[in-house]
Amino acid sequence: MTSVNPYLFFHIFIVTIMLFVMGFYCIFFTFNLVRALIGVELLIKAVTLLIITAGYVTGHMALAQAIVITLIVVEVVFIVVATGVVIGLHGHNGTLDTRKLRNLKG
Amino acid sequence: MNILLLPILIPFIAGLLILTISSRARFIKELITLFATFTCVIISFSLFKKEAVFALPGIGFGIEFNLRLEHLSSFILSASTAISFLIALYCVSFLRSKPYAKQFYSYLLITLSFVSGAVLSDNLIFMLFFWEGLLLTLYGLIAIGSKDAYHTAIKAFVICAVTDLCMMLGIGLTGYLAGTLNISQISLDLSPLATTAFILLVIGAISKASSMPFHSWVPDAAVDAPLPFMAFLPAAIEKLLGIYFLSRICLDMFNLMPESSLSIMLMVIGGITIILAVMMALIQKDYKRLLSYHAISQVGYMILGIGTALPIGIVGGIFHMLNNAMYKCCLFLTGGSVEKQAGTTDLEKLGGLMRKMPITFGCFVIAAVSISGVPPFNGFFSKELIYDAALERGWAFYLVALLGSFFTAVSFLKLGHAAFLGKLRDEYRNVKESGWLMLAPMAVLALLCVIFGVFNAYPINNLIQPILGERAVGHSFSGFPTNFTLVLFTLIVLAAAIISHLIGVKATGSGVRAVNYIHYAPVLSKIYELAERKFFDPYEIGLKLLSALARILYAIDRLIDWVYEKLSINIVFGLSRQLRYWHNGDYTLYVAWSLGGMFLVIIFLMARG
Amino acid sequence: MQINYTLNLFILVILVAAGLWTVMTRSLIRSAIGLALTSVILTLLMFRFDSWLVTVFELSVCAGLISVIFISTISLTEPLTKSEVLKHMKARLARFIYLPLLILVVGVGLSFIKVNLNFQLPVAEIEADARKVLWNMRDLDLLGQVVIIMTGIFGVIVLFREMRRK
Amino acid sequence: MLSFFITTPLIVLMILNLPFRSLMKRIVFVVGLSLALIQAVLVALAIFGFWDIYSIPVSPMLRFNIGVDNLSLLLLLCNGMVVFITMLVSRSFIEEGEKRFNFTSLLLLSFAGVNGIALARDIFSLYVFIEVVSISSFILICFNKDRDAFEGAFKYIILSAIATIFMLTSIALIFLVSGDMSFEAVRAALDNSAHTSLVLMAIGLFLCGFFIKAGVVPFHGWLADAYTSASAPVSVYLAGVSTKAVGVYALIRIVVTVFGFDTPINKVLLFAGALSVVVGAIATLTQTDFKRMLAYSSISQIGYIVLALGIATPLGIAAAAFHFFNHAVFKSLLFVNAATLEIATGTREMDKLGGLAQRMPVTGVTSALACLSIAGVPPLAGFWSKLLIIIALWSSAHYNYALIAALASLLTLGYMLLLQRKVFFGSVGDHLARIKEGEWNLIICAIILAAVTVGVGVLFPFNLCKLIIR
Repeated sequence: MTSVNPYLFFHIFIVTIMLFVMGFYCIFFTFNLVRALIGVELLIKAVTLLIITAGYVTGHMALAQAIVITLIVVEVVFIVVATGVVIGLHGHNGTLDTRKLRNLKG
Repeated sequence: MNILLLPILIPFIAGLLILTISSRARFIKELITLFATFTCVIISFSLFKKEAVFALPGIGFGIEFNLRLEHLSSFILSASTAISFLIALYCVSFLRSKPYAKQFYSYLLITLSFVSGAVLSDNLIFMLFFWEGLLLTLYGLIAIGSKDAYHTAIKAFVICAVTDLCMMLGIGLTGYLAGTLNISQISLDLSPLATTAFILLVIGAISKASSMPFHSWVPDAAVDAPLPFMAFLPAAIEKLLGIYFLSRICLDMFNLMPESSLSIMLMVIGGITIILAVMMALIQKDYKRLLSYHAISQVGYMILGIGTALPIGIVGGIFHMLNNAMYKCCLFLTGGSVEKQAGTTDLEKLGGLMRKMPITFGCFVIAAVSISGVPPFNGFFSKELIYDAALERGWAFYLVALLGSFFTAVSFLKLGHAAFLGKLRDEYRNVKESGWLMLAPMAVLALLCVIFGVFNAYPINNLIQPILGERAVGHSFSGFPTNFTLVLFTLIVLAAAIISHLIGVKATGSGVRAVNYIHYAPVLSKIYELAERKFFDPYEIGLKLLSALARILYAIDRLIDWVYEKLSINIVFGLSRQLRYWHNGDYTLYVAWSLGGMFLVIIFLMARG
Repeated sequence: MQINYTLNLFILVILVAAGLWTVMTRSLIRSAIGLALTSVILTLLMFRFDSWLVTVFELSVCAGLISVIFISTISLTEPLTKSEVLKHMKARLARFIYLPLLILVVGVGLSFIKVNLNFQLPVAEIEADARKVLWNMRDLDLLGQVVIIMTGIFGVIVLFREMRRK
Repeated sequence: MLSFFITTPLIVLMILNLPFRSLMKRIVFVVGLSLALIQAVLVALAIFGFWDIYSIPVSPMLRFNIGVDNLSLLLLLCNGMVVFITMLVSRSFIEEGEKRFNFTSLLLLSFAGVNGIALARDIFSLYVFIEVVSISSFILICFNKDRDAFEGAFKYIILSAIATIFMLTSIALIFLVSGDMSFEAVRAALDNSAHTSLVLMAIGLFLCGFFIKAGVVPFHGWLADAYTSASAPVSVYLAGVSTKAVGVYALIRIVVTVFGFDTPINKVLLFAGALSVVVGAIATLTQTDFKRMLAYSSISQIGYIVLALGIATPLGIAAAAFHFFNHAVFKSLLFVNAATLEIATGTREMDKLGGLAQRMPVTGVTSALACLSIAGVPPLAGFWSKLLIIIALWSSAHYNYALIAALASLLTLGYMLLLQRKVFFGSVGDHLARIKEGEWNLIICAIILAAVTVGVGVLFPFNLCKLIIR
């Protein structure tokens, strides 16, 4: 705990970027609204990991934890509202297909 | 309350007041308009030839609300208020049954307010503020004319907005170069950058005076807009303002040298405007449209005069501006009189109105001989001054000016013949002379034409010469021209115009069509020779050539229109449709844009960091 | 030290694997469960970084509550039947087959880059209690949390309750 | 005193959620309205120096890490004004009872959130309040539950989530460098760190997050859809203050207070701003939907603000802040007019409208004022801010951008005249023969906002600009 291994941080950084790639790939290539939200969740996980690591590496773990707790609250409310919108869309379209979301354009 | 604020505030408040009054209460509006304009006349005459400065606290960055009255601005202010008053007087009768009277009065007053503001402002930004404000009233004044006037209004608006944009850039550049935005403190030598600023400012100024190539809305407005508007803005006020600013640019803000290429540029613009506009005027068959092309053509003389950068030319240009305001305004008012009484301005239909409307005819004759430059009317003296300066800078300019003068005379002979002489048609048997409210402004203007001609020493020595300050010391411009050769040429040209008119009338038996043949009278030696060498019948071929020329000019005119109206708009709308296509509603595409943008931003930052 | 480091690396690898499974699996329910699994593995990592307070939150809220929300959403929206899933499978596979490859390329490619890691780390301060930090220094965040939770409540009222009435 | 801006709406909301529901449902509209009005008036008085905003002491328990400057005051003023207008407009659109109670409560929460954004002095708190406003905007957009509203909201949610990710990543990277979140600490740390690539990445990510939230091209995909699909009062709110606060204000705040100006940052801002100005203005021209046209015009105007910010001189920042305020006023005014039109004619297709100025004089005149103000015609407010922007660009030697700004303002004039002509001028169609002016609340909104535009324009040289510059 006392000595920080810089390579660990580097590896975590790589893993974060890999998670980013996964999340964005998911948002791009899925045709399902719920899965798009899961992609967003993956992205948030990656960010959480990055913040915690940053706190750990710099020794400001208390602050990092405080931030992550707030972040989790925000995340939950965000997901609740987003799923509400998804369910509403399902009610109107009868499907979760993202390709049906092209009504507004131009 | 400073007295300098009054000419700005009184008409503005009166204009707003009129908008709030019900359109049924006609007399109140007329009373307010007359009262407000008359007060302005009194104020501006009482301020005449005085000097005053007034400053309100500014907002910093060199933008200060400074008003400054000195010789030139007091003189322009008096002229514009006086003309506004006369037009208002005329409108009382002319607009009596028109539905748009309320808006017209209101816009007229607001226009007057903005003009006073623009003339009095000493700070370029505030001048620009008033200048842009004029754009609005211009739009409004044209648009109220008729149902189709909308297109013309848009055209005028677009053309003026584009040139005002140039002026805005010019003002920015000038402020940057001079380090101040106060006109009275700016004095720049013509470095390359300053030249750019100069050209940009000149574009704004000559566009306000509706010189070529910024003129194309004026003839359209002549048909669509209410007639007093034509007499008010394009004929008088805009010339005053545009040439005022042009002389400010050339005399005060920049040190324009007679040898410089900019001077030649201005003279070329002036010459082209004279000749092209007057040629367009020749082929017109409508009273108002013909006058409107002359309104453009006359600007050419002023620009030519000021562009020579010689004291005599500048005096001539400014004097011509003043004279033009009188006779052109008067001419438009006679047109309005004819329109009101006869119900048409089509020259094919008119004729023989001289007996029915003698006073109108008299005013027309005085104004027409003034504009044609017949001695001893005012137009003659200012034109002689310009000829003198033009000849000094090059015979070509002189020739162009003289040619323009010839065509002017010919077209006015045609106009007068077609409208007032000849046979009276049956349907105009009952035409009567207009009421005194309409005649009085005409008569006053016609009288002024004579006075400024016969007693030209007073205006030249007292009004115009002081503007030049040191440059004019030791010169005398008043009195009958000393160079009799030039006068002789002028007289020859006028005589030739009359002869050619008579020939034309004889050939066709009609005043309107007379001019078709007169274009090719032998005085136009170059064209004449060309025609004679190549063809049998100089008249016929010359007719074709010149009408082709006129058609080409017309096409150029339309091309300029087309660039303004169609080309730019089509390009922009095509782009817009393309953008619509790309916003296809797929959110993953939007996500992709965002990610792409993010990568670009980060790569850019990292590369620069 | 070496063991700790290896353990951390191992956790990171399974974190990536869980994320990959979340994205790649063809059933929505499994995808939601995969997300919860990712959360749990993240919790492990947090635990190893001595962030106990967050661990509790992450386990209960992210791994628990959010999974419940997702699963109930999926069941509310009547997911595809098995035959339909099979029908879409091939097209899905064609779209997602490149992901592991991409991840591999990104991971390997990044690990070869020499990143300048000698940024100035602030001196590690004496560890304060996270709760104290939250209450004393981050009080504005707490206020924000209150606002956002109320927003969430109204969101649920607007989006869910009125829907049920309809 | 400052914390009252956030706590008062919360406390009011808690009281409203007590028992006596039927009573509360009746008074909620008036309470919300007066709360917003009080804030607008108080802040306006504070701006003009009638009282000091720090003068009322509060107990230490309520003394958060918040602060205020003129920029914050401007946002507080806009917030009070626009929320007031939105509530008035919502009277015609949201039926009384349960629905209006929920709507007003959400609006009050968002109101508190925007106040939080204005006062926050800490990047993470700023983020939290941005999320508050964004999430309540999502709910408000799909408040009426029609199909398009859900679609617009979903696009907004996804793009907003990506913005959130950008910001949080950036916060994490900054955290790595600074170890603290408050503006001063971050600024000091960034100055010391001498802009390593890590820091530059953090800055870029933060900028991109705000670009998405503000709708700067090419991050703007969601904006038109969300604005168009939301119900009329929500459009007023979104265009007037919500996206302005979460995107534009936060961008100005972060760049001015935290990142500081640096040549690469300025270049990014200038380029993105100019691109938005041009793309937004061009895209408006072929729109047929009234609100969609206004949405694209919003993109263009936001571009002006970003462009002015990128100049990085005090004059540029003042111009950005001034245009920010003006835009809040005239764009809400236009959306109020859109609401009036929608309720009167039942359509937003401009091709089906025409000649409405005769039938709806107040709407016609106020809309013309707003259009002219956007187009920068003197003496309306928009003229001054655009003039300042162009002067600032010119005086800092960004000649090409000054040219673009000037040309685009011509384009703005063009599309605004187009809108005005299609909707308000011309002859009235038969199907519109029985159209009447909107209800009193809509007319009041339009008149208030038009008065502000004209008033600011006429009084500008002597009052507002000095305050902004100060």
